[in-house]
Amino acid sequence: MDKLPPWADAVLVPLISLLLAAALSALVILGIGENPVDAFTLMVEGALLRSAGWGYTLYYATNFIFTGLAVSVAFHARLFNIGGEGQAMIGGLGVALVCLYLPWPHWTLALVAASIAAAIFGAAWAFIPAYLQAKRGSHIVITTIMFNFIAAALLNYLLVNLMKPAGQQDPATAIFPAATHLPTFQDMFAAEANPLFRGAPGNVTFFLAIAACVFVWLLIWRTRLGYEIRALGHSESAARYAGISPVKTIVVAMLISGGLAGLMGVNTAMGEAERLVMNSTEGAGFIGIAVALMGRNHPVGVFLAAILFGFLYQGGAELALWTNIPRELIVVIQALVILFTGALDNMVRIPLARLFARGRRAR
Amino acid sequence: MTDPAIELKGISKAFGPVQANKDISIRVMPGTIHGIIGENGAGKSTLMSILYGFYAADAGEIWVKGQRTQIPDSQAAIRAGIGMVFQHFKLVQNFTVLENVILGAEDGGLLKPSLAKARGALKSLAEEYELSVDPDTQVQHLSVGHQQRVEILKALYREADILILDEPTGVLTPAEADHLFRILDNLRAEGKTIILITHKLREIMEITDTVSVMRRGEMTATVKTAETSPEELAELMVGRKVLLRVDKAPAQPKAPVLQIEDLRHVDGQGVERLRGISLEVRAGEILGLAGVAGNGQSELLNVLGGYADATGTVRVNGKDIPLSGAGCDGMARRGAGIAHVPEDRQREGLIMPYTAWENTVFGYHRDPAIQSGVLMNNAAIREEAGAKMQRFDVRPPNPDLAARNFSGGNQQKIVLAREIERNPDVLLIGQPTRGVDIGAIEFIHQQIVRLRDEGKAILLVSVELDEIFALSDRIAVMFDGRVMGTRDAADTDQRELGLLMAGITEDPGGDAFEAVDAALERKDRREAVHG
Amino acid sequence: DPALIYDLGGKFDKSFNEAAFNGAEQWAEETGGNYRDIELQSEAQREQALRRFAEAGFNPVITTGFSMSTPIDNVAGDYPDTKFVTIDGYVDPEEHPNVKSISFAEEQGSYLVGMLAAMASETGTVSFVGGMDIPLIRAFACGYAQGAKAVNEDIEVIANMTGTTPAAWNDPVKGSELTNAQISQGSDVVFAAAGGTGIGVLQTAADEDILSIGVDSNQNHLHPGQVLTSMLKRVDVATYEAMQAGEDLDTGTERLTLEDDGVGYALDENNRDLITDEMQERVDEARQAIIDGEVEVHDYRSDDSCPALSF
Amino acid sequence: MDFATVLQVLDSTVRLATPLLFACLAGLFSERAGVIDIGLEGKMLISAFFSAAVAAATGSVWLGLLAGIVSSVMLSLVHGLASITFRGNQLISGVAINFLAAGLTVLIAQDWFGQGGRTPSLIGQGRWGNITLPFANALSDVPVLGPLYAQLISGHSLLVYLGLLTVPLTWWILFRTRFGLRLRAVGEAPEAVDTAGISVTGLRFAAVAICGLLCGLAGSYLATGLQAGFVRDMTAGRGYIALAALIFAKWRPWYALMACLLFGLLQAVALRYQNIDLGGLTIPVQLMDALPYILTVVILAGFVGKAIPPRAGGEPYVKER
Ligand SMILES: Nc1ncnc2c1ncn2[C@@H]1O[C@H](COP(=O)(O)OP(=O)(O)OP(=O)(O)O)[C@@H](O)[C@H]1O
Ligand SMILES: Nc1ncnc2c1ncn2[C@@H]1O[C@H](COP(=O)(O)OP(=O)(O)OP(=O)(O)O)[C@@H](O)[C@H]1O
Ligand SMILES: [Mg+2]
Ligand SMILES: [Mg+2]
Repeated sequence: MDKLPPWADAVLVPLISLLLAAALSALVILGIGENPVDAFTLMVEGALLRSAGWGYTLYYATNFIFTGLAVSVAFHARLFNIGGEGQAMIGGLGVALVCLYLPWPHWTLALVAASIAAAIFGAAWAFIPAYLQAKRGSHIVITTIMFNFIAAALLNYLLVNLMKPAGQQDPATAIFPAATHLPTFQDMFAAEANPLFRGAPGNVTFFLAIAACVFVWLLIWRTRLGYEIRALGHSESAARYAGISPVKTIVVAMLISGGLAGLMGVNTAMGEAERLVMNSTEGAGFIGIAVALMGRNHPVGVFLAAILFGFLYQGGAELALWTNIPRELIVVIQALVILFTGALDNMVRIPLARLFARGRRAR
Repeated sequence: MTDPAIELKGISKAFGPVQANKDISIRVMPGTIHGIIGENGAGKSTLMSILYGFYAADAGEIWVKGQRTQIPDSQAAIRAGIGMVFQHFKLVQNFTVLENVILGAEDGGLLKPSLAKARGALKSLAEEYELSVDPDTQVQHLSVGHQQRVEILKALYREADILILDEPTGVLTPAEADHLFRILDNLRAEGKTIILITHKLREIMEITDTVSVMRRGEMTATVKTAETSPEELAELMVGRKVLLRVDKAPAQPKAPVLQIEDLRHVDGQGVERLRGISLEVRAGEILGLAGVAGNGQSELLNVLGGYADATGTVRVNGKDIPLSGAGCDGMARRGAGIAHVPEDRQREGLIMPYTAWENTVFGYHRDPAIQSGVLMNNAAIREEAGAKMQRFDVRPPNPDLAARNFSGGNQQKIVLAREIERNPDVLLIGQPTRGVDIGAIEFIHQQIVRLRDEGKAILLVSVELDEIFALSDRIAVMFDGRVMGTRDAADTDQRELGLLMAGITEDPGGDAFEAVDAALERKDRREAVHG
Repeated sequence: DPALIYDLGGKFDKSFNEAAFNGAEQWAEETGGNYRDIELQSEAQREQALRRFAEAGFNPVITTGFSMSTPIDNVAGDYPDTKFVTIDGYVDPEEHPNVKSISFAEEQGSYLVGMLAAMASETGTVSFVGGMDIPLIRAFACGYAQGAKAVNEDIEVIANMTGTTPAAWNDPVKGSELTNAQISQGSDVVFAAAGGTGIGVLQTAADEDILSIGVDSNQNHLHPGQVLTSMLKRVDVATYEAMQAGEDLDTGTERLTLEDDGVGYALDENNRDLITDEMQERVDEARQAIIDGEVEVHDYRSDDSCPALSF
Repeated sequence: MDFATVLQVLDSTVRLATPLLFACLAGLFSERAGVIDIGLEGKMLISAFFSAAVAAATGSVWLGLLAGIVSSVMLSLVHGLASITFRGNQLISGVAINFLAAGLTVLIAQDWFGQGGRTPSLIGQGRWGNITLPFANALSDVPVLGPLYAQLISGHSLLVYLGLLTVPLTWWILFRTRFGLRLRAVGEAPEAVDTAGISVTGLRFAAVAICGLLCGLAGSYLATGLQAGFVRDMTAGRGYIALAALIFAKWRPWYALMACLLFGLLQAVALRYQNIDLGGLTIPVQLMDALPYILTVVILAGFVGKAIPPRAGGEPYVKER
C-alpha cells in the first residue's frame, strides 16, 4: 500500500472524512425537509460566534476530553474501555460525597479533593473489569458495558434512597455548599463593561482537562509506565519477555483510564449542576470512544476532537432551540462523524495515498 | 524440445517506492527442481506470490506449459496446476488435516462426501510419496514438519504438478529436512516441477537441478547446479566474497557461570515440558543446545529468561535465582546478569511498531541510568541507539525507523546489539540466524564468537545443526524435556546427534533417518492425545 | 411571545410533555399567537434554553418537569422582567417573585381511578406499572392503592416499577412483561404511569383481555372499549392558561387538584360502556368528598411513605 | 412458588429469549467469520422501526418483516464496507452503527408519523398472531403436561418457533456444509481461505449479510411480535446482552440457545420479583434490575473464564506471505 506523509495522515484524512460526514448529514437534513446551509449557519453562530456559545462548547468539550483521554489510555494497552459512562457516573458520586459531607473553606481545596475523589471512584469502578480481564480473560468490552448498567442502578439506589433530600422529587442530591462553587468562565473573564460567557457552564475544570492532556502525553510517551503500556498493547508476548507484567499493566492502565473518566464528574457535578443528578453523563462515555479515535489516541488529537464534538453538541442545542429539527439529528451527525473518521478512514486514505504517490512520481 | 513448465517474461512489481521485482525472466523445465536464492528482501517471495496469483504484477507475462496464462488470483493458479507452500503455513489450526485439505476443493455443498473422497485420496498420496499424516488430527497438534506435509498434500490433492516452496526448511530439523527432500525427490521422479526458495546453499547443492540468484529485485544469474559451487553462489548473492565457515580459536573455558540442576517446568495445559534438566555453562564457552523443535529448548530459554515458572535450581556465579513468584521476571534476570536473545525476534524480542531507538532499551527501560527524574531520557537513549546501530552495522542505521521496517537480519542485529552491549555474564541465544541471509549470518556469528572470547558464558539454541556445529564448543541434545547427552563438538557428528535428537541413545545401525522419523511420529501422536 | 421547554422525555411522550404541547397548540390555534418550543437533549441545556429564551424576549417561559426547578432557581434572578413557569417543579416564591410553580395532586386523580379499578375488578386484584422509580411515580401508585382499598378493603394491589434509569420511560417490552406477570398473579385491571412503557402495558392488557388505565392525557382511544379510563393530569390546561395570561401572569405557587379540575379521570365514548352509572356515582361522590376535605388522600411525597402500599 | 407461576415465568423466558437468540446467532455468524459486531443493537433497532413502520402503513406484518430485514442488512453492509472492504476498526464501526440507528429511527419516525419517534400502534394483520399448536386446547386439562404444552410450548408467534429452528439450522450450516467450513475457516485463518482460492471478502460479506438478516428477525419480533409498534430505543441493551450470551456460548449454536434462555430467565425473574423481602431485609428493586448485568459479569468471570474467540476476529484481512 502506498504511504501518506504523516501530516496528511494526521490532518488531511480526518478533515476529508469530516467533510464527507458533513455532506451526508446535509443530505439527511434535506431529507427531513430542512435547509442544511441555514442549519449549519445556525450551529456556527450559536456555538462559535458568541462567547456564551464558546462557554457551552468548551463545557461539553471538557467532558469529552476526559472520556476521550480515558478511552485512549486504555487503547494504548489494547483495552477497549466502553465503561467511561459508568466510571464518570461513579466519579460524580465521589465529587458529591466530598462536596456535601466535608466542609470546605475555599473552592481550590474543594477542587483538589473532589478531583482526587472523582479519580479514585472512577478508577475503582474500572478495577473489577480490569482485574477480570487481566486474571480471568473476561472480555473487557462486555464487562465494562455491564458495569455501565450496574453503575446506573447503583447511583439510582443511592440518589433515591439515601442522598436525596427529604421532600425533593428529583433523584438528585442537595445543592453543594456555595464554598465549592467553581469559577465559571464568566466569573473569570467577564468584566462590568464586557459581559463575557454569560450564564455558560464552562468553568475552571476545562483547565484541569488541559492539564490531564499534558499528563497523559507525558505518561504515555515519556514515562516507563507509558512505555510499558504501549509495549503491552503492541505485543503481549514481547512484554512478557521483557519482564513487564501483563496483569499489573492492564490493571494500572485501566485504573488510570477509569480515573480520567471519573474526573468528568468534577465538570458535570461540581462545575455545572452543583449537585449530582441521575443522568449527568449523558453518553459522554461513548462519545469518548469517537473522540479518542478521531484524535488518533494522542492528547492533542483528543483535545481537538473533543472541541469538535463540543461544537456539535452546542450547535445541535442551538438548532433545536430555533428550528423544528428533532434533537436526534445530532445523534445521526455524531454517528456519521464516528463512522467516517473512525471506521471508514481508509476509504479516504487509500485514494489519497494513491494521489500522493502519483504526485511524487510526476515530480 | 518440451515447453518449460513455467516461463516468466519481464515481471516487474513495485510496492510504493520499493521496486521488489525488476524485469524478471525465468524458465523452469518440467520434472526439475529449480532453486532460487538471494538476500533478504531480494524479491524472491514477491516473485512467487505473483506466480501464485497472490499479488498482481505491474508488467510481464506468465506462461504455464507453453500457454500464456493470466493468474489474477490463487484460484487461477490452482487451475493452472500450481501449488504453493508458503514460508508461514496457511493452515486452519483448529481444523483437522482432512478439513484443511478439502478447504476450497470440496465437491458439492455438503461436507460428508468431500471428506470421504479426500480420506481415500490422502491414503494413496501418502503411500505414493511417503507423505503420511493422521487425517483426523487437528493441525495445531502436529509438529512443524508434519504441518508442512499437510501443505504439500493440499497442493497435491488439488492435482498441482508445479509446486513452489518458500523457505521450507527454515523451521525444520535436519531429519525433517532430509525427509522433505526425499519427498521432493519422489515428486520429481513422478514428473512434477518444483521451485525451491532457500537461504541454505547446502540444500541448493544437494537437491536442485538449476539455480537462479536474485539481488535487489533483479535476476542476476541462472546456472546449472552441477556447474557451480557454494562460494560462487554466495558471491553472486551478496556481491562480495563471503566467509562460509566460522573462524574461531579453540575455547578457553574458565569457572562455571550458569549452573542448572534438576529444572522442571509444567506448561499451561499441565504437560511437563522440562523433566529435570541439569547443565553447566562455563565462562568463555558456547554450549550449543540441539534438538527437534518442541522438545523443551524453547521452554528452557523461557524459564532461564524469567517468563516461565519452574522448580529446581539455577545459579549464576554461584548465586541462586528465583524460579517463580516475585523476582522472577525478565527484568530481574537482566539485573542478575542474564541477557537473552529470544527465539522469535518479532513476537518477543522487538516491539515491531516501536522505533529502533525505543527497542534498544526494551527490557532495560527501567534502568535508572536512562531516566531523568520520573521521565525517560529519550534524547540520550536515541543518541546512544544511533551509535549502537553503527557499531552493529544495522542497515539503514536510522534510529527513528520502526522495527517492522527493518529486514529480518537487521532486526536480529538490533536485538543482539541491545543484549550484548549490556555486558552480561550469561547470554542466552535462541535461533540467532533464522531466516537471515548469509551476509548477516556471517556478521552475527562473528559477534557471538567475539563474546565468547571476552569470557561470557553462552547458551545457544538452534534447530540448525550446521550452526550448532559451527559455533559450539560443547553440544547438549534435548529430547522430550530431557538432556539426552552432552558431547564435545570436536568428538561428535551429525549422525550421532541426529539419533540423540530422536531420543535414541544406542546407534541402531542402518538407516538412521527411518528411526528418527518413527520416533518423531510417536511423539506427534502423544501430543495429539494431550491436546 | 411565550416559549415552552419540554423535559428530556420529549414533546411526543404521549404523557405530560405532550399534554403541554397540546395546550400550547390549542392556544396558538385559538388566539393565532406564536410560540417557540424546544426539546432538551442534555442536562446542561436546561439553563441554556431558559437564558436564550429570556434573552430573546420570550415571556413567559414555560417549562415542564420537576427537573427544571433548580435551573430556574439559578436563572430567574438574572432576568427579573421575564416570567418563568415550572410545571411539576417548585421554586421559592419569596426568593424569585417572577416564577410560578404549578404542581398537581396526582394522588387524588390516582385515587379516583383506583376506585374505578377496584369496582371493575372481578378477581380482587388490581395492579400498577410505573416508569422510572421516583417519588412522583410512587405518588401515583400510592393514590391508586388508596382508592382501590377504599372500595374494597381486601383488594390486592400489585405495584411494579419498570426500572431505575431513564430508559424505564421507554421500555414497552418490559412494560408488557410486567403486565403479563401481573395478570398471572390475578390482576384484571392495570394502571400504567410509565410514559412510553405504558404503551406496552395497555397493549398487553388489550391482548390479554383485561382492563387498563391510561395516564396524563386521555388514552382511552388507544384501545377503545378496553381502556377503563385515564388518569388525567391537565398539563395542557396549565400551559394554555399560562400562555393566555402572557406577560401578566400571576406568579407564586399553584397546586392543581380535583377541585379545579387539574386532575381527574377521563370519560368519553370509548369507555362509556365500561363505567356503569353506579361506578360513576361512587367516584363522583368520592371526588366531592376529597374536595370538601372529608377524605384525605395521602401524598407519598409528603413523607416518603405510603399507608396503602409498600414498595 | 406454584406451578402456574413457574409456567408463567418460563413462558415469559421464551418470549424474552427469542430476540436475544436471533441476535446471538447473528453475532455468531459474523464473529465466526472474523467480523466482530457490537452493532447488533443498532441493527435490531432499525429493523424494529422499519418492520413496525411498514406494517403500520401496509397492514401486513410480512411486508414489515421484509422491510425490517432489508434495513438491517443495509446496516450490515455498511459495517461490511467499513470493516471488510476498507479494513476499518470493527468496534468503532459497530459503535457508529448503534448511534446511527438510534438517531435515524427517531428522526424518520418523527418525519413520517409525527408521534415523537414512535410508530402508530399495530393492529390486526400488522402483528404476529400467536399460533396455537394442534391439540393445545384439548390437552390443556391433562395434569402437568397439559398446561406445559398448552401454555409454554404452544401459543407463541411464528418467529419464536422460527428462532428455535434457527439453532439446529445454524449448527447444520456451520458444521455440515461447505459454506460452513469456509465460514469457520475465514474466521480462524483467512490467509488459508485466500490461498485456497476462495474470496475472503465474499465469505465475510455473506456472513455479515446473514447477521443482518437475523438481526432483522430479532428487531421485527421485538416490534411486531412481542410489541405492537416501535418506540425509541426499544432494544434497551438487548444487543449487548446477546453479545455476552455469544461469549458465554463460546460461539456455538446449541450453547447459544442455552445462554439466551438463561438470560431470558434472568430477565423474567427480575421482572417478576422486584422487591424481594427476606424477612426484614428488602432487596431493593435496583439490585433486581441490575441482576442480569451482575450475573453476566459473574458468569463471564466464573464459568466461562477465557473464552477463546475465533482467532482472526476483529482483524481486517491484509494479504501477507
Ligand atoms: N506487502 C508489501 N508491501 C510493501 N513492500 C513489500 C511487500 N512485500 C514485499 N515488499 C518489498 O519487496 C521487497 C522484496 O521482498 P520479498 O519478500 O519478495 O523478498 P525475499 O527475497 O522473499 O526476502 P526474504 O529472503 O527475506 O524472504 C522487499 O524489499 C520489500 O521492501
Ligand atoms: N509491509 C511492508 N512494508 C514495507 N516494507 C516491508 C514490508 N514487509 C516487508 N518489508 C521489507 O521487506 C524486507 C524483507 O522482508 P521480509 O518480511 O521478507 O523479511 P525477512 O527478512 O524475510 O524476515 P523473515 O525472517 O521473517 O522472513 C525488509 O527490508 C522489510 O523492511
Ligand atoms: Mg521471502
Ligand atoms: Mg522472508
